[in-house]
Amino acid sequence: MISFGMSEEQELIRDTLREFANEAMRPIARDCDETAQIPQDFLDSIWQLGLTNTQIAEQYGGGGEERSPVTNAILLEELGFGDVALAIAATAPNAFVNAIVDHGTEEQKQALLPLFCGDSFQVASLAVLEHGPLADPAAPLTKAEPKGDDGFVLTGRKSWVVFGDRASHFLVFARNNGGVDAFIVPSDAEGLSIGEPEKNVGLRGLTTVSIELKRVAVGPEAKLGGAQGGDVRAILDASRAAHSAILVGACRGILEFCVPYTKDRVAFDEPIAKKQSIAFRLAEMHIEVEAMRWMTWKTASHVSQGHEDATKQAHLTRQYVSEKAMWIADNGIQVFGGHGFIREYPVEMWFRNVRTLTVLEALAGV
Amino acid sequence: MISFGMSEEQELIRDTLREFANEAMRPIARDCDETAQIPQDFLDSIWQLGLTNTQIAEQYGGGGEERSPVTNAILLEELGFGDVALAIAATAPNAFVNAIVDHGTEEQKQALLPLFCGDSFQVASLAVLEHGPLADPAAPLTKAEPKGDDGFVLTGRKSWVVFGDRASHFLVFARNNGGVDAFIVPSDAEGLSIGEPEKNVGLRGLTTVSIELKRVAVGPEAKLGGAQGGDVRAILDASRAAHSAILVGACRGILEFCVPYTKDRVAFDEPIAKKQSIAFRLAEMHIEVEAMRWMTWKTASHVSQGHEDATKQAHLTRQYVSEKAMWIADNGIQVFGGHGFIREYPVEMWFRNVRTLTVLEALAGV
Amino acid sequence: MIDFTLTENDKARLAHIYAQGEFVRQFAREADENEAELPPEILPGAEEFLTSLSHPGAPGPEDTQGAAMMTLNTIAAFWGDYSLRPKQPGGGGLGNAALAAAGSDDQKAKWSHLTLSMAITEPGCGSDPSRVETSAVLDEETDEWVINGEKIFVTTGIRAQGVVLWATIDKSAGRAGIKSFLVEKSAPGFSVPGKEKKLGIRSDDTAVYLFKDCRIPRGNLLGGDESIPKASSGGFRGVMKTFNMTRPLTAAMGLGLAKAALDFAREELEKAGVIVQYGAGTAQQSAAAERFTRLEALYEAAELTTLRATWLAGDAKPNNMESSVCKAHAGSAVRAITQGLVDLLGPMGISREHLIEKWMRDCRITDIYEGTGEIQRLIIARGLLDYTRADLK
Amino acid sequence: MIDFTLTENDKARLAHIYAQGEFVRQFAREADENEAELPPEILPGAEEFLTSLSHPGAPGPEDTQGAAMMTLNTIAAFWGDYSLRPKQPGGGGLGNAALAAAGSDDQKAKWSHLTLSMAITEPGCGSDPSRVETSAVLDEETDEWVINGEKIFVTTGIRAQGVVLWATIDKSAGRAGIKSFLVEKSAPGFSVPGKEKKLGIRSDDTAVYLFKDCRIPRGNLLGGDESIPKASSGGFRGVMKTFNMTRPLTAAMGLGLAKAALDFAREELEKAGVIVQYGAGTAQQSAAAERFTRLEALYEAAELTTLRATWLAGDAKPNNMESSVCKAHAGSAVRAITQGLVDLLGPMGISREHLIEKWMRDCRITDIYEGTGEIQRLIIARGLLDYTRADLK
Repeated sequence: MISFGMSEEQELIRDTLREFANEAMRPIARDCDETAQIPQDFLDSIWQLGLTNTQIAEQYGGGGEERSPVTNAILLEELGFGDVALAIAATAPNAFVNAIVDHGTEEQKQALLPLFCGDSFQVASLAVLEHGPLADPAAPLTKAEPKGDDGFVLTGRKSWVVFGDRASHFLVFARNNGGVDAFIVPSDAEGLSIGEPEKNVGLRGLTTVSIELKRVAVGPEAKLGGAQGGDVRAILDASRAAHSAILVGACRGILEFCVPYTKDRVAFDEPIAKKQSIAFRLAEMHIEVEAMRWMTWKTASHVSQGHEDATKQAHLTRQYVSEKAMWIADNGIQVFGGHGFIREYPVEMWFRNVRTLTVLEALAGV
Repeated sequence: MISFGMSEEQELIRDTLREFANEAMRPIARDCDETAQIPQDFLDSIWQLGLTNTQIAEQYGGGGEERSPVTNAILLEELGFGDVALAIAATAPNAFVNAIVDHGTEEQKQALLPLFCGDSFQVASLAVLEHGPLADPAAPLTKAEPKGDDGFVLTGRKSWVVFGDRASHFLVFARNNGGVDAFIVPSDAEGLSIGEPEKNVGLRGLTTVSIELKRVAVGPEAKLGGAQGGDVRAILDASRAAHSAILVGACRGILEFCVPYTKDRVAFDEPIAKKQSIAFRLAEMHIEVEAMRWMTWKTASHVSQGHEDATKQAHLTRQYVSEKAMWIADNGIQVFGGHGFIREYPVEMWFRNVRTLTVLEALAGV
Repeated sequence: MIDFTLTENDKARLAHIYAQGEFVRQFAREADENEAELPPEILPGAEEFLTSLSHPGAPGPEDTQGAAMMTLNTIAAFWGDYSLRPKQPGGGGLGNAALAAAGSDDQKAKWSHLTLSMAITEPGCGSDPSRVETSAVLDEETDEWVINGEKIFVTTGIRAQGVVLWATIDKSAGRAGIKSFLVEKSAPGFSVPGKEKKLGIRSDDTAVYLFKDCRIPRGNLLGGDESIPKASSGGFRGVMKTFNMTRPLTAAMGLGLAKAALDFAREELEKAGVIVQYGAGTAQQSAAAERFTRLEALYEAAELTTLRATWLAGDAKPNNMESSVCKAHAGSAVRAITQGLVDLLGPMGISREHLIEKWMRDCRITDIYEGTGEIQRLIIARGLLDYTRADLK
Repeated sequence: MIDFTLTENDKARLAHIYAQGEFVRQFAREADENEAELPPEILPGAEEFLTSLSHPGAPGPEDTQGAAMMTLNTIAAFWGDYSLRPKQPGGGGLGNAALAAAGSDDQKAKWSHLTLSMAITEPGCGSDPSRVETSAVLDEETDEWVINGEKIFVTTGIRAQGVVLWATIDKSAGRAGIKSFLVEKSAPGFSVPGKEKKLGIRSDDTAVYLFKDCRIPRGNLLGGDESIPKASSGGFRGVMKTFNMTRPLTAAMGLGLAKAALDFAREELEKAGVIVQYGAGTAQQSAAAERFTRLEALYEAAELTTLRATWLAGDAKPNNMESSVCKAHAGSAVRAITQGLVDLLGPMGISREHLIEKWMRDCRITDIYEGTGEIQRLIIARGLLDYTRADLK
């Protein structure tokens, strides 16, 4: 049944996070960008909101609230509205936790989920992306050599690992027998080395690192989902929905910031908002923010239902949302003219953040 | 030396053809479209202009004037401004003649060129295109079986053969030993059958047909360029320059037709030209007509010089010009609103013609 | 609950319409070439066929509801062909949507079995309805409205049995004076002097209407409200709100054609060995596949904005912005999709051997009628900026 | 004769600049991260290098001439890096182009060895120069202009030795009252209180200029014409015509960066096994190759419109429309090219390990300074429609 009807709970969550975004994220976003760090205070405060632990089942120590990817998409839109780098930082543990919840064996759940039910910010990271032109997260160069009962030996290099400097575990995507599997690797595994923080054009506040795996041996139980493996495609699909949701929020933020500026800014004797080239661009931004949101909701819904078209939907949504989000961010600068180019205004930062997130995958999940 | 300087002769040719376009083409274009035919009078009058015969060398009976592809591009822009279907009809013999001049053996020139030096309209046609999705003119399915000294046997089906119903010869592109060659085939060759006129969305006045080759035997002398073959890539490159030039003219025509309309048409108390959404669109059309023209000139110039980048330039130009021409034709309709959709105004016809020409190749040459 | 899955019943009902659409397609080329509507009676078995089309089974409580389902039905019907539209006996015209949105219960009961066209545009006014010159003057003696004026671009104007007409009852009141009236074809002084030749939807007649001292009963004013509010937009808003349903349905019509083009292109690409690798990166994708998925994504997005607008209407929520959003979005999308697919397929795309060139022509009207894309963007921008019509035009 | 081939001498001169550009690139990242200009003297061998850069050999009569060659030189220099620009000793600033276009011979002789910035924008005026508030009042007693006002977004504003400044000599005259003046940094009352932090061209300083009773000699009015024409645009046109050379060169700067990005991406794609098949149909092309060629074609088109505008200038033909055409075209093109390539390359594109993300940031200014893309389109539309500034704004 086609329905866009939010539940009361979803509306409540949206409102709560919207307030949080305005009060706890917007004010610190520029500082995080310039100083290339996120205050521990912020991570603590987001942890108090319980985005991670409340949705882990009670038997593993969590809140046991039902986790709906659609609800998470609604929530991520608000966080993305606050700040993209902070949104990813805030929900970084979820990408890992969700993968375990959805695809882990009972043993993996028991071993890992309780780590995320404590009182303080705890993170483990997806290690999916790699360097090199046209790098495809679904076709990693990192490889896993099966060693029978001894498990696997992992070799390769992963980049853009969020909070890789403080993660307890990594979920490493690697080629295995022609397919792709994900492996749970503790950060202190022998042969695993963690690089210096990477420098990216956007999301400068967010720490990402490269990790190098030199013949890292893991047991057979390290493979996500056990013998039959986890559905790595589904993890990537979920990540696409999550990134899209964050981008919807970021773009809504850009539009909302443009509106009052264009009404105030005068050129040729009238507010620039009265010029169709500006007014129509705002209309176009609004049209696309709406379209992006419904694409994202549909993808999240399909992912959550394991719909046969989930991968297709995630593919189309990622393609569409990336293109439109970048169009909006780029035009945000143009609407502001010279002010769009200087760091006194946030639009240039949003441009960098959007461009960065649109080319990365698997930093966040729903 | 980079130069955009037209010679006096080029300016004269441009002015002459511009007048011809306004006086002999514009007035009959809609009628040709509705009745699906081009009057013989028109073909006769264009023949009198000598577009074909003047540039054939004197030794073959022609005018012996130097043929510059850049000059031809200038000329085709004006004809395209007049009407796309008529422009192709007018220069249809040239595509064939140019191929013989540029790539034919001495024997081929002696045998064929004199045919085009008479007093009345004479046509032979390129047979390049084929039906089927993603059909690629450079990779035809029609094949030539080499039979040693006996020549070749041609088998296949060609479509969109301009004036195929009255052509004396066809230049048939066919696979030959992994490569592609062009073969001169008389229209009365055994095994060659000519189909009914095709129905296309645009260029409705222009007769195109399919021809079927059922084991058509031709001698070794039928192969363009003799033993070493002709450069079929160069023929396609030249065709891309020619089509682009016609499209530049068509698009300039659309823009020039929009300008007075937008100044006359009133909505919300002022001419729609004063609305930035319209005014900026006209500006964009002008920008693109300019860009398309210089791309076309550069390609024609490179093709004429046998420049190493000629194929690349032709590829980029075709891609660019197709996209922008279609954008302009589509927006021509939008600027006219409801009037753009009815056949009382020419913009809907221009839309169909432009869309048709942008997906076809090798109807014209420079 | 937010959900985007069709129930089995939804699917069955839609499959029914798609099957009928496929049946109708065999007549599509002929109708286009002849520029004439196919009378329903020439369709073999049309009687049963049309009835079942109009009543594809009732939805259960778990099924997709009313307005959103109407969007999907419309897409399915137009996927068949544009020429299917006027084949529906009674209803199905744009005027019917206006009647449904703005008519009184009595009026609905009286006229909804008729096919009603909608007449807004005049020779001197395109997308600016405030320039309407057609007048309606009340003759108190006979209790009749006397209508004078000319309307152009009246879709389904020949076949329609009546029209929802925009006319001003007080030109000095500007937009507030504009009202809509229901005029049956039989009304004295109503003539149809001409029919437009068009780029597309050639099987659908587009008429010119002339009203010369045309008299209709007083009760034919839609909604029955004869007052002219002082605020400049009050009365007009009543007229405009009929657009909140016609806009999404117009969008849906275009989307049906675009979907037909996508399905055709997908099949042809597969014949050429092009298979879309969903989920794969750029390195694994062919140029043709990537171009196709871009257009497919555009379709998905436009369909969702349209569903959103109608879902709100079905939920009795305001959808003024949303109906303009979906109309603007679908209007651009169907242009890009059909023109892009013709380009992608290459030469075969422009041949009248296939229907895709026709779908490209047909759906070009989507961004023009029922308010151009430019008008929709004006409406959206005003909403965003909290500007009046005078502030931004 | 129409020709698009570089002579051997053209190629040699350009190769020289490209080689120097390649050398400069090693400092590009550092200059970006430190947001400071690299003083020329820190470059090893900079003395000789810079001299040779300024004089890359004289063109022969068969070679590409003056202004068109300047475009290619600029593209080559910026292909190296944006931070190369202010490294040229003397000249090279936007004000220098203004001096060349509008200065008297005496003025050119006196000042062209200085690096001159150009100051137009004020806090209250962006792309609308008629709102200039900075005033110049003639003190007849001392024969000096007295200047008061504030300018922002002054490119190369810190390093420049002087500025070409826009100020009004009669506010009541509107645009006709606006004149340009040459002010050296040493002028009393001229201060540089701040420097902007920016998205890109971070190695290039962008300053705030303050003028408080700043006095300059009467002869510093550019072109020397103190009259205010009655027609509203005469005097202003003199100021505006300096744009007819600065606009194409600004376009060329952006194109140099875009070309660098294209060359980098082509190499990286080849590493990933993506080879562009020029001449091949869609079926033979990979998605990555097609995306690349689209951006490459866009570059080609923008380079040609820019060459066209400067070729006209070099031929002493009017190029007002053409300089707006190339600025508008290149402004959009470089956005699309660099952002599209970053997208195409994937994750590596956003890493500061490579320069492509910097080129994307740097060239984002192209569509903003020296008149935004919107202003250029206004100018073009006015030209097409034969509208005045009052008719279309």
